[in-house]
This record gives sequence, structure tokens and C-alpha cells, in this order.
Amino acid sequence: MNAPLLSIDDLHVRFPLSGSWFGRQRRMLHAVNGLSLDLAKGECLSIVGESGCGKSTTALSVMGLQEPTQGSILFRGKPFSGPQAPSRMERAMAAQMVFQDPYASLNPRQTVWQSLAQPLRLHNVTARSELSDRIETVMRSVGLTPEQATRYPHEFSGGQRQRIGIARALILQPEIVVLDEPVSALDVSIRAQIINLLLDLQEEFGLSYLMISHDLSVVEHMSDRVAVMFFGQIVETGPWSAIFSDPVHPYTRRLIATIPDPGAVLGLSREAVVDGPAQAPAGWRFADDGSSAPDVTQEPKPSELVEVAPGHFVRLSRS
Amino acid sequence: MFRRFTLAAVLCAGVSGLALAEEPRQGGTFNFTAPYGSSFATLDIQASPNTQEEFITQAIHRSLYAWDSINNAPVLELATGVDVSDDGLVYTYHLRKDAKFHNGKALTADDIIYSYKRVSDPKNAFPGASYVAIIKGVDDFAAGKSEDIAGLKKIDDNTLEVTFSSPVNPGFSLMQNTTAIYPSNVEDEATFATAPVGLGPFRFREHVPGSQIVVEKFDEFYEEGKPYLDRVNIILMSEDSARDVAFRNKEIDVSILGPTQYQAYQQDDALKDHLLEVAEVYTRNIGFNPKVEAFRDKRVRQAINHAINTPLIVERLVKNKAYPASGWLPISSPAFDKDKAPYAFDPDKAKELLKEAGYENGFSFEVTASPNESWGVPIVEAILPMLQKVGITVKPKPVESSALGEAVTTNNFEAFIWSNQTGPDPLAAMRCYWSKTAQSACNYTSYSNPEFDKLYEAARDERDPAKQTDLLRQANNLVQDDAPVWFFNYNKAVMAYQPWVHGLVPNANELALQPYEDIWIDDTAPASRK
Amino acid sequence: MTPLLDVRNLELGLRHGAQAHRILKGVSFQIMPGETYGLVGESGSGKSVTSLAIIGLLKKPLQILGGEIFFEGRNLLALPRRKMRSLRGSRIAMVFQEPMSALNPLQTVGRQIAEMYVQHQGKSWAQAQKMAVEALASVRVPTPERRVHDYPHQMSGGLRQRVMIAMALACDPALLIADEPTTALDVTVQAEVLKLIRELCAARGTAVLFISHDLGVIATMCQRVGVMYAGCLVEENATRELFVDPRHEYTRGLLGALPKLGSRGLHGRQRLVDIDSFIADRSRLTDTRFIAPRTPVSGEAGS
Amino acid sequence: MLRFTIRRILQIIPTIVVVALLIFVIFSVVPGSFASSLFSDGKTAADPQLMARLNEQLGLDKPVHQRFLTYVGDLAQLDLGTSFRTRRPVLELINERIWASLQLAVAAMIFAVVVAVPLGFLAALRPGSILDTVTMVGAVSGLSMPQFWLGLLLMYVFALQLNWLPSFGYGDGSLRNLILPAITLGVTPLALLARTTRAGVLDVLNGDFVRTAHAKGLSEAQVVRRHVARNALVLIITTVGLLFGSLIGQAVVIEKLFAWPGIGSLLVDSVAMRDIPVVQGTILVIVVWFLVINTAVDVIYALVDPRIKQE
Amino acid sequence: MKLGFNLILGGVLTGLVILAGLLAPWLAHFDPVLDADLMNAELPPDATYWFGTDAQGRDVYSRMLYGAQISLTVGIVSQIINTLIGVALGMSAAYWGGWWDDIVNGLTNVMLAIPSLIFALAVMAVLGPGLVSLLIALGLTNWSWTCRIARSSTLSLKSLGYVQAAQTLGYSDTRIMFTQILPNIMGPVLVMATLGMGSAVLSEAALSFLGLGIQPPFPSWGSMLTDARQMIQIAPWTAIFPGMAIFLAVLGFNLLGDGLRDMLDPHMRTRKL
Repeated sequence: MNAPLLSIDDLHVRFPLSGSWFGRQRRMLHAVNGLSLDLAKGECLSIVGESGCGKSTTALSVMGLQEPTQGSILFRGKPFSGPQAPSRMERAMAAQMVFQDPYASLNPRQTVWQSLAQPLRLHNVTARSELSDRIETVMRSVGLTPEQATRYPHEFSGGQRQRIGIARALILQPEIVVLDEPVSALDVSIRAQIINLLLDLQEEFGLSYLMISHDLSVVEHMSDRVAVMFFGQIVETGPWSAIFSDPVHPYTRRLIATIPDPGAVLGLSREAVVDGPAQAPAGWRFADDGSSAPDVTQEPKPSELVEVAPGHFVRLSRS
Repeated sequence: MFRRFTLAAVLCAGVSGLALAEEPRQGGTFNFTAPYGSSFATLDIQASPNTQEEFITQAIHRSLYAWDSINNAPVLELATGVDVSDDGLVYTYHLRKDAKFHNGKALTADDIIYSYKRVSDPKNAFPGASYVAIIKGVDDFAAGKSEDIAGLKKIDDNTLEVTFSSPVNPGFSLMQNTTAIYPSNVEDEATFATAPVGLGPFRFREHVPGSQIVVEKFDEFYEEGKPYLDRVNIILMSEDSARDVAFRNKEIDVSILGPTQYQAYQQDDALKDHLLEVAEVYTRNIGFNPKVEAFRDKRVRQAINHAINTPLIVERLVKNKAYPASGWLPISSPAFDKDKAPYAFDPDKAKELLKEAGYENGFSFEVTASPNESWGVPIVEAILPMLQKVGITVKPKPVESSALGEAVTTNNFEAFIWSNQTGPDPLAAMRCYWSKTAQSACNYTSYSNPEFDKLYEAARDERDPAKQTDLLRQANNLVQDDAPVWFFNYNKAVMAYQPWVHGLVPNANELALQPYEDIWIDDTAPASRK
Repeated sequence: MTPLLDVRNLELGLRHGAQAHRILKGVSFQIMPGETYGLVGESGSGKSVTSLAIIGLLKKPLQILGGEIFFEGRNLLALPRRKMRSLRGSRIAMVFQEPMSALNPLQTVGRQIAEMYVQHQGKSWAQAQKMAVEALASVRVPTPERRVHDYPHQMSGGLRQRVMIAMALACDPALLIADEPTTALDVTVQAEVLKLIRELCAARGTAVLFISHDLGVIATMCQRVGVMYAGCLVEENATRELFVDPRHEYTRGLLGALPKLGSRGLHGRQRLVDIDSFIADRSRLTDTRFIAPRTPVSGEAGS
Repeated sequence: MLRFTIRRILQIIPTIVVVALLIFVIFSVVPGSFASSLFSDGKTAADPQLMARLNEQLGLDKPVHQRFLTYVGDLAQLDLGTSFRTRRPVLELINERIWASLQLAVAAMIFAVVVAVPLGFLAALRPGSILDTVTMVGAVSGLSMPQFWLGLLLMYVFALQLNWLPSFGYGDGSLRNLILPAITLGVTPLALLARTTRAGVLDVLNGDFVRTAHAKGLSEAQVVRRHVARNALVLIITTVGLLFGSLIGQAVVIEKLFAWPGIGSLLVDSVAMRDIPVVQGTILVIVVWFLVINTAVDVIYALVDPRIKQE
Repeated sequence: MKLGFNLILGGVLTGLVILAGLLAPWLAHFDPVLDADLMNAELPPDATYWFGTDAQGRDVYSRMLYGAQISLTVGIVSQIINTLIGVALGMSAAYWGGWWDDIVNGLTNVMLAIPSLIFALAVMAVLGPGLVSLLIALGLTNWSWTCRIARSSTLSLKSLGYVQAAQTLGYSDTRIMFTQILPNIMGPVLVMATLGMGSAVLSEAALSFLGLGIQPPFPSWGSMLTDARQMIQIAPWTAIFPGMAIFLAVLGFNLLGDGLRDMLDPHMRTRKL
């Protein structure tokens, strides 16, 4: 495997809890606890987990929207966070983001053209013809017509807005695109279109996706590798096929088992059904079975990610 | 020998009605209004120079002298007689034996010495200090060089010898409310501010801060059969329109009127017969600062006096609640010259004078003015178009009342409009134009004229009242010719009273100050007042 | 067997003077006693307003434009307000999507449940409070005697939804309307809540009108499914038949658009169906319908 | 709860300190001085010697920083200083006046609450009705009138024309004297409160839990009584608190118009006379009053709404 | 009241005030300052003096037209100052957070705790009466509400996709504030400013009443009303017309503000108290 495009090492993010600022030290919410991940060129890595598990915080840290408390993020081996982090302008060329809510992700006071042209101008694309060319190209590539660029966001449907959001993420031709629940706010039929679009674009431009999602069927459909997060930690990570066909961690298993997939529910495809209790490899035990929420203000108990199959890691404690 | 100044009393019809000899009725409550603010600063009158607080003094306190409103002169109050030395410096007072303080103490010479020492004590910085300063030795006392005031000597309990530093009439100074006599046996002087004790006809009963002072009859008052009233409520009412409603509503017994109300009351049949008017000893004027180049020329100052239609402003804007001024001293002053013509309204003459002075193209100046309706911004607004017609541009510079005094006394103005006390003592009034008087004291226009100085100094040293008056009249006319100010008007104070009120007097010093002990109310008063 | 609920040709919408803008364009379906019936559709298809029309809580300016709703033999639309009110809560109950805002933030959950007993069974507040503890226990809230004093904000989303269910089922209604009851919940919590509804209703013989946009949830819960599109019920069938053999074009598109768990393993990654290219003319969709003939109700849905 | 209360009380201290500094700074640069204001009516010729002596006596001849230290030092001991004019402790003066202000504020607030809350409630329950329209038109009109103009109008109608009520003053502190100023002062809070109540109740009525309550089979009246009222109360309490807290400050004009002996008129007089210690003290007291009321509201709020305490 | 009614009536009233102010030199029959003839003082309304004359013999109608200029200036300029301060502080505080936010919050709390009329009174006492002083006093008084609105609006926008996207696209903070946040918080800010214009006009009247109004002889409605309050019995027209003008203008501003709020955001319930 080549050197990873993006590599996150021992990322910690903590937030002060409000209140109690008299005298005593502030209590901290441990949102992300020692997360390490690599994203290879052209790959789609998904982080799945339920609300509050820290997956969005991780994404924001990658984007520079959230300062990590500890740990490092490297892009092509160079610091991407902390004091040596690149400027916003440089960072913009490396990574972009597609947001969850298509209604909140576009400035209602700007036309699509303005939304797309402004970042280009900022990055020294000022010639009118080049601006038009690039906007036209990106509009077409997300399945919109260039003429539609003169409109305001409220004139578009939810699916179309998400296309515009993707267009904006692509306009600076970044290498990494962070997808934050890119389809969860969309209706079923639109969802399929956007998923198809994202996969097409990845292929076309060789993009690397870091996707945040709680929807396992979408994750399975789109990902190359999957990381399962539970309260700030990765409990299991590996190639998509390993995670879905051979989940080890009890939390992963539970997550997959509870997906209300019609095929699985109606017994139409036996593949996806996870049977039986989780088994830890010999000499190990599960530090946490993911059945109840731990205290988020405390450091988690020591545990480590153990490779149970090539590229397939599970969080375990020595028994 | 005590000298009497006979000031011309300007009495109106209302007063003669009051003077009708009718048997005064005993008892009742009198609702008096204090119109000059929405609070009494302090009940310690020695500490306050404000008219507002004098209303209380009038009821509770007495000074060595008092003002005789009918004869317009200071008269002895707490002494039955006085012997004056030939050089006019040493006065021996024979104090009343029947005067008692509200705390039961009888008046003695000690009380007067105590009071004058308190007033001039530098630690207090009381406003009455300048009045008491006419007594010999006060300067040393105030400077801390002496434990006592040399000029005050107790002969016995009822006899006091006072030595003055110059031969002045002490009545004008020692009748001031800020020189009221306090009892010398009160331990905590701070209580004077909350529970005053005096010699007056009424004793303090209650102070509702911000609302009213209630005083009640003092049975041991030294004047036989007085006071008539059982109780006086001195009610705070600074807002003219509210006072108007309250008076029409018969909630209060007297009300001081502004120009607008004066006009309205004159037109109202129910009210017009009960108005008390008097020419007060205040001269309203616009003072010119010689700092402004144009004002150094007498012709310019005269031109302004000619350009303004003063009688019209007095008639229309001040609603005749004033007398057009023809000089510095007011009509009621003995040195007032009836024959001296006022500046005629003559814009052409004004233009001519300006042309002579080299200001035919006009100039502009600022008038620092407070919001007062009779001598403030509205007047400036009225002269503005008139002066514009002769080419002079006037800009009002409004300031708060409290800032006006500072602006003027620190010589920080181009022109100001103010009301200045010009009586009852004409010598004191003319002193303001003596070149040796400091600008900050009262020579606000930095007036300096050797001819005037000569006249003034001669008047000051003249012992013959008639000759003195004559010299002062000449001095006053000289000031009028020099026109260091625009002579606007002398105030006409007007008080409306309810038909059941009797015993009010036209006090030219301050109409609102009334002798409560002489007031009585008759049977037509509303039940709540009887 | 007579249906518990019989919605006949229901039309509702807005009326501007003589003009009417229809949101529901003649919807008919029946629910048998004890049956779980699912309404599935995308946003704006009219499934939620249908449920509000049934329980009689349509907000102005929405109004019924035509049709009938028979419940236990009575036409709800013709019922006096007072009668309708006494049915609400006791015979027809409802669980809403967002359990946080659907509960009164200033009352303990115990009191909110107890209110049902006071209102419909004439209990005293003290008695009702005790019954509320039992009701909480029945929805498997741990330590119900303590939780009964909690305020909604002190509970997790899953617990709150359990409280809503306890409240809805307090008076043993004949029909429970569940409008997207798990959409706001995490997937593991959703599974528990769905299981709870399924088991409790089965045990009590409560019929359920289950509304969701999630085909998986519908498949988990329902015996029969109606697919709504643009104010019309375009297809209705027993759940299994509908998923195995969708007859209507729109249903087929919808099912094809769904990424199916495990299918990538079996068939490799395939493009999902793009409904727009699948259906050339959307306006034609509401002209056709497929309503399967009724099959006898057979036990529990799903497997 | 106690900790919550204590914390809220501690939180207002920095605000008070900053306000104290701010007003010191403002009034240290104000033109005019107490000494010169004594002679501003022109009744007595200005006496420069006396003015100098007074300034010395009052410490005004000292440099600003020294006066500032004295001020801060006194303040730390809860000493608001001594009035220039009355030579009495400022606290004493305020104590004499504040009760009348409180009386007026309380009466105005009672008037506002008693009228506005039911009106706002009814208006919200029947939006678009005649009552709603009248209430809202009345409210916006009430907000658009100069207060002293309204007061004058009331004075002329009820005191002069109808002769029902005294036109001014505190009298002997009877209710009759209170009515006109209280109504005049109460109109603005009434209008605002009516609008807020209406908006708040409408908000609550649109809440999901009200729909739940309807789904439970409760009658309209039961829904309003059990579920709407208390939730709307939260907003009403906040508004009442804010309004009540600021009422003393608003009362300046009314107190002056009706010759009401409150601290508002004390303040205006003191500003005019440049009696700076009283000005500073009065403003500080008004501010503390506002903060205390708001803290009290927060505490009440926390009692009514269990969500607040937790944070 | 139907949606839009407020807006229309408010717009009409405000429009009238603006027209009166702008066209004053053409509509007025007399100079508001110099055409004072004491011989004509206190004339009742007639064909020459539509609204009568005042105590100085000036035409009340003409003075009211020029008074509209003053009232508009007071309302607009003071609100521009308020809005600039409030938006700058509120937006930056919410955007940057941290100690700056703490400072701005503290300052806002201080300003909220001092009743606005009293603060204006203090500022006027320092600056002295006059139009410029008044504009500064009222401009410094009420920004705290705008600041709060701007701050809370910015806070809610800050986490929205398009603001975050702007950051990831390399926009600088100031650019984000000006292009992404400012245009989207202008709605509620505009509503506050409109309502603030009404209260500024009322504050001007109140300060006039307390003797700290606008520099005469230029006419402001507040000072006209204050001057006329004693003449209500002998020359009621001098008080009625300015009183009505204030009432209708403030009503106009208030209705316009309410209307704008209904239009821009029916859920925004905050109003300056």
C-alpha cells in the first residue's frame, strides 16, 4: 500500500462542559479518544456510529473546523493540524466537505454562480472565461445545467441542492472530500441519485472520500473500508466485506443486526444476517460490549486495536 | 440710628383687595406650592442658597432682620431696637425677650453668635458666609486665625454688640434666610438637615422627601395671635402644567404662574380676579463678552438694543409678565430713573450704528442659554429673526441651567442670557459694573469704565441716602448708555391664589416667599382645608 | 370481519374560496382489528396528514374536502367534537415522531401518563400516578418508580419514546397511530422501540397504523402496506408480496433505489435505480393503482 | 437550587462594578459643577470665593484619579458617599425616595399584568378575532405615544374634567394618588406584555406537546389549563421581570410630570444640580435593582422550568 | 390582522414622514426659524397657517415639516450607529467566541442593566443639549439589543453548512462575516432598527421634556410638544399637531417593524423591552 493521503494519529478532541467555572477545573467531554485512521488515495473510508460517537467531530477536525486537543493529522506526510497547519487557502485545495442538510448548506442570499465563483476568485481564478468554464464543467458533472447557476438556492429541490453542495466541494478540485451524512436528509428516490453521483465522481476524478454515516446500507454500498466508532473510539475497522460479513465486535454485530433492511427482515437474503453471540479471540476480551453508554467525561479504560485478519482490527483488552 | 430705604412698591389691584380689614379666621390648612424643583435639597437652610428651601425657612426660621414687603425695606425682626454708633460701624441690638425656639429654648445673644459662626465656618462652606462677612473679624475666623468672630460681642443674654467692617446697612445681609438663627443647644448639628428647629411661627412636623413638607402652628410664637393657620403643606410641584391642573382642580391654594398661564388666567373669568403681581428685583439681559471683537464697540451693543423690539417680545412672548427694561436697576429700585428713555426699537438706527462701527455686513455670535421660558432659549429664538434683519446672525447655544452659571462665571461664552438679581440694595446691584469686581463674581461682561468707577466709589462712600441714590442713578444711566448688555426686562412675578386665601403680600424679592403667619383662609375654603 | 378503520375516498386540502387545492386525492384503505398497517411514502406524499385526519387533529387551514372515515362503525368526520374527543386517547391513540417536543417539558412524565387515566378512566391523580408506574414498567423502562418523577429532558430519546408509547397505550386503544415513531432515534434504539410496539400491540390486540418513509422499518412492522405518492395510495399489498413482487411502477422504482444490505456481497456494486430515469412521466404515476385483494390476516408480520 | 441562586447572584457583581466605573467616568467629564449650579438661577450673584471653598470642601479640587480611588474605596464598603447638596449620606436620600418608586413600579406592573396577560391570552386563543385585533392595535398604539403626553392627557381628563382623581403628587400615600401615574407608567409594559403573552401563547399552542395533549382527548380548556398556561408562563415571567426591572428607570419622566417623590425625580434633579454622588448612587441603585429582579426572575424561571437548573 | 396589513400601513405612515421631510423646503409655507412674527403669535389654524402658529408666531405646519427631517435624522442616524455597533460586536463575538465573546457579553449586560433613558440622560448631560449630542446619546444607548440579536443569529448560522463551507473553501473570517453571515442576519437586525427608530423618536420627546432635547431654534417634534404642553388650554393646536405627528410616525415605524418581522421571520418574537 502506498503512503496514505491523509493520516490521523491518536486524535483527541475534548470540549469543556459549561457551568462550574468557579474555582474548580472544568469537566471535559471526551468526544474523540485516541483515534487513528489512514485514508488512501482514491479510497472511500466510512466512519459509522450512532449520534454522539464522535464521528462528526473527527470530520470537522480533518477539515480544520475543530482544533484537536491532542494528536496529529497529516496530509501527504505534512502536518494538517496544529501550529504548523497550512493556511485556510492551502487547506482548501486539499480537502472539501459535503454537508448533511442541503437546506442549510447553501447561502440563501447568493446565487449558485456566486457560491461557485467566489472561491475560485479567492484562489486567483479571475478570468471571466475560465470562471465560466470551470463552473459550467462542475455543474454538468453534478448533473445540473450551467443555466441553472443563475438561480438562488430556494429555487431548487433538496436533491438539486445537494448536487450544488457537491459542485461547491469539487470546484477547487480537492483530493479529499469529506462526506458528512451526504444522503441522510434526502428522500429515498433522491438518495439513490446522489449515491450514484458520488460514486461516478469518485471514479471520474479519483477522489478520496471520508464518509460519515449512520446508515449501514449506504456505507456498505459505497465504502472500501469501514471504521465503526463507539463513544469516541474505533471499536472495529477493516475492509467493508470483512466488517459486514464477519463482524467481530459485539457493537458492530448489534449495529448490523438492527438495520431494518427489508431483505433481511423478510428473509429474502440470508447474507446479511448476523447470528450468534460475539466471540473474542483467545486471550482477549472485549473492553466494552457497546450495550450501554460509558461516562463521556472520563478517559476510557485501556484497550488496543488488535488485527484479527489482514487489515481487520478489533478493539480488545487482554484478558 | 437705623436707616430706612423706601423702595417704590408696585402694588396691584389684587393686593388692595387683600388688604381689606376683615377679622382673620383661625385654623385651617394651607396648601402652598414650591415650584422650583422636585425636591428640597436640605432642611438646613444655612446650607442652601436656593429659593426652594427658603419656603421652609419662611415658616420655621427667623433671621435678625426681615423684609418688609409693603415698605420694601429690611426691618428688625429678632430685636426690639438697635443703637448705632456715629461712625455707623457698631450696632447694639436689644433682642426680643419673648422669642422661643421650637425646642423650648429662649433666644439669647449666644444663639446669634453661634449661628453666625456656623455660617462662616470654613469647614461648612455655607452660602451665607458672604453675607455674614460684613461683620468684623469674620475673615480671620474663616481663615482659621481666630477662635471667635471679633465683631460679635455678647453684652448680656438679650444684648448683642456687632461691629461691622464698613458702614453698610446690615439689614440687607442679615435678613437673608441663609443667615437664619439656630438654637445653640442642639447637640447634633446634622439633625438641622432633617428636623429643623427655629424661631418661626410654624414648627416642623413632617418631610415626605420629594413630595412635601408639613409644618404646624407653633403656639409659643412671639407675635400675639399668630399664626392663624394650623398647618401649612409646602408641596413640591415643579411641572408648570401639572401645577396648573392642580390649581384649577383646587388641590392647591396658590400657584406661581409662568407667562403662558398668566395669559390664560387673565382670560379666565373664574381666575382673573385672584392674581397677585409684583415687579421683582431681577433684570433679564443678554450679556456681551468683549472677547468678541464686535462687542468691544459700544455702537454695536447699542445697535443690538435698538434692533430688538423688546416691548413686543415682552407683550407677546412673555405675555406681559415682565416690564421692558430700560437699564440695569429695576423699577422698584430707588435709583431707578423714570425719565431715562429706554432704547427705542429702531432697526434703521441699528443699521446705521453698525455701519458706523464697520459691521454693515453683519457678524454672528452665539448666545449661551438655558431652557428657561422667560430668559432662556425661547427669547433667543425670538430675537433671532429681529437681529437677522439688521444682518446679525444669532446662534443659540443651549446648556443646562447648571452649566450656564459655570459658562458665565468662567468667562466661557460669546454672549449669555440670564436673569440677575438687581435689588433690593442698589449699591450691591451696581457693584457688578465696578471694574474691580472680578469677572467671575458678577462683572460678567468684564465691564470697565473709569467714569463709572468714580461714580460708584463716590456712592459707596456717601453717607447721605438721597445723595447716594442720586449717584447710583447716574451710574445706572451710564451703564445704560454703554449697553454692556441687551436690557430685556424686569420680572413681573405673578401668583394665583384661591378666593378663600387672605394675607398674601407682594414681595418684590421673591413673590413666592410669603409670610405664613399673616395668611388665613376663610369659610369658603373646601372642607379639607378648613 | 368488519374493519376497525375504514377510510373511504378521503380528500383533504386547502380551500381558497371556491378553489380547492387537494393534498389527499381520494385515499381509501381499511385496517382490521389487531392488524398492523403501514403507510409508506416520501415526504409530501400525504401520509402524515392522513393520520392527523383520522385522529381529528388537522390544523387550519387544512380541511377535509370529502370522503368518510369509519371507526368501529361510526363516521368520525360526522361525529360531534365532544364524542370525537372522548374517542381520542381512549380508542384511538397516537405516537409522534419527535418525542422531545411531543412531551410537555414542564411536567413529569409520570403526570403526563397519569393524565390519561384521570381523563378517560376517572381515576384520582394519586391512583393514576401509581398506574403510571406500572405503565412505565410495561414499556420496560428500568426503575419505573424513580423514572416516573423524571422530566422529559432528563431522559434519552429512546426512553422518551417509550413514555410516549406508554401514554398512548395507557387506555388500551383499539387503534394506535404511529407517525414515524423512530425516525429521530439511533438505529439500535430504533430496533428496541419497534420491537416494543410490535410486542405490546400484539399482546393487546391493538391495531396499528404505522407511518414511515423507511421501507425497512415498514417491512419490520407491518402485515400490509400501502404506498403513497403525491396524495394517492398507489399500491397496497401484504408486506411480503409488495417487497417480492411490486406491481406499481413507483413501488418498483422505490425498491430499486434502496441499497440493499448484502447485495454488494452477492452481486457486486450495482448502480441504484434512478427513479427519474426509471419513470419517464411522473404525472402518469397517480393514474394507476394496484390494490391487492385482501388476504386473511395471518399472525405477526415479518419473520 | 441554592447553588444556582448563589452563582447567579455572584454573576451580577462584575456588571455592577463595570457600571460603577462607567458612571464615574461619565460624570467626571460632565460640564458644570455643583458650586456653579448654586447660582444658576441668577438670584444670587456668583461668589467665586464660596465656589472655591465648596469645591475644596467636596474634594472636587483633587485630581480625578484620587477622587476615583476614594469613590472605589467607599463603594467597596457599600458607602455611596455624601450628597453635595444635602450634605447627607446618599444611601439615606435614596432610602427616602426608593419606596415611592417601588410603590409606583409595583402598581404600574400590577396594572400591566392584570390587564395584559388575560388580554394576550384571549387574543392568542382566538387569533384574528375582534378582541385580538383590538388588543394588538391598542398595544401598538400604546407603544407609539410619548409617555408625558399620555400622562398629561389622563391628567386633564380624570383630574381636571371629571375630577375623579388627584392630579399630582404623593399626597398622604393613598391609592388615589397612585392611580394616574401608575396607569401612565404601566401603559408601555402593558402593551409589550400583551404582545409577548400573545406571541408566547401562540408559540406554545403550536408546540408538538399541545398536539399530544389534544391527542390524549383533553378538551380545549383542559389543554390550556394543564399544558399551555404554565409553558406560556415561563415567557411571561421573563418579560414581566425585564419590564419590572427597567420600570424604575423608565419612571423618570412620569415622576417628574406627576411630582412623584421617587428616585427618578431625585436623579433628574441631581443631574441638574450636578450633585454627582447622588447621581452615581441613584443610577447604581437602579442598575442593582434591575439586576436583582432579573436574577430573581432567573431563579423563579428555574423553579418553573426544570430544564434550567440542570445546564 | 392579516399579514401585510402592518407592513402596508407602516410603510404608508413612514413614507409620509419621509416625504414630508424630503419635500419640506417645497411644501413649507414659511421658514421654520426666521419667519417668526410675534404679532402673529398663537393664531389658530386658518388658510395661511394650516396648523396655526406657535408662541413665537411661527407657522406650526412648516415647523412640523422640518421637524420630520429632524425626527427622521434622529431615528435613522441613531439606529445606524446602534446597528453598526451592535452588529459589529454581536457578530464578531459570536463568530470568534472565547474571551472576546465574554467581553462583549459583559458589555452588553452592562448596557442592558442601565435603563436607556438614564444612559441617554447622562450622555446628554456630558455633551450638552443639541442634535449631534442626541444622535450620539441615542446611538450609544440601544445597541445592546441589536448586539444580542446579531450574536444569537450569528451563533445559529455559524454551525450551518454554508458558513462552514466558506471556511473550508479558504475564506478569511472577515470575508465570511461580510459575505456569508451579515446578509443573513440583516433581517432581524433590520426589524430591530425599524422598531428602534420609533423608540428613538419617543426618547427624543422624553429628553426634550426633561430639558435635554434638540438644539433650538430648529424644530423637533419633541421640543415642539414640550414647549406646547403649557399652552394646551390657550393654543391647543400647538400641542395637538406635533403630538399626532409623533404618534403617527412612531406608529408607522412600529407597524413597519412588526410587518417586516412577520414577513422575514414569523417566529422571531424578540422585541426590545
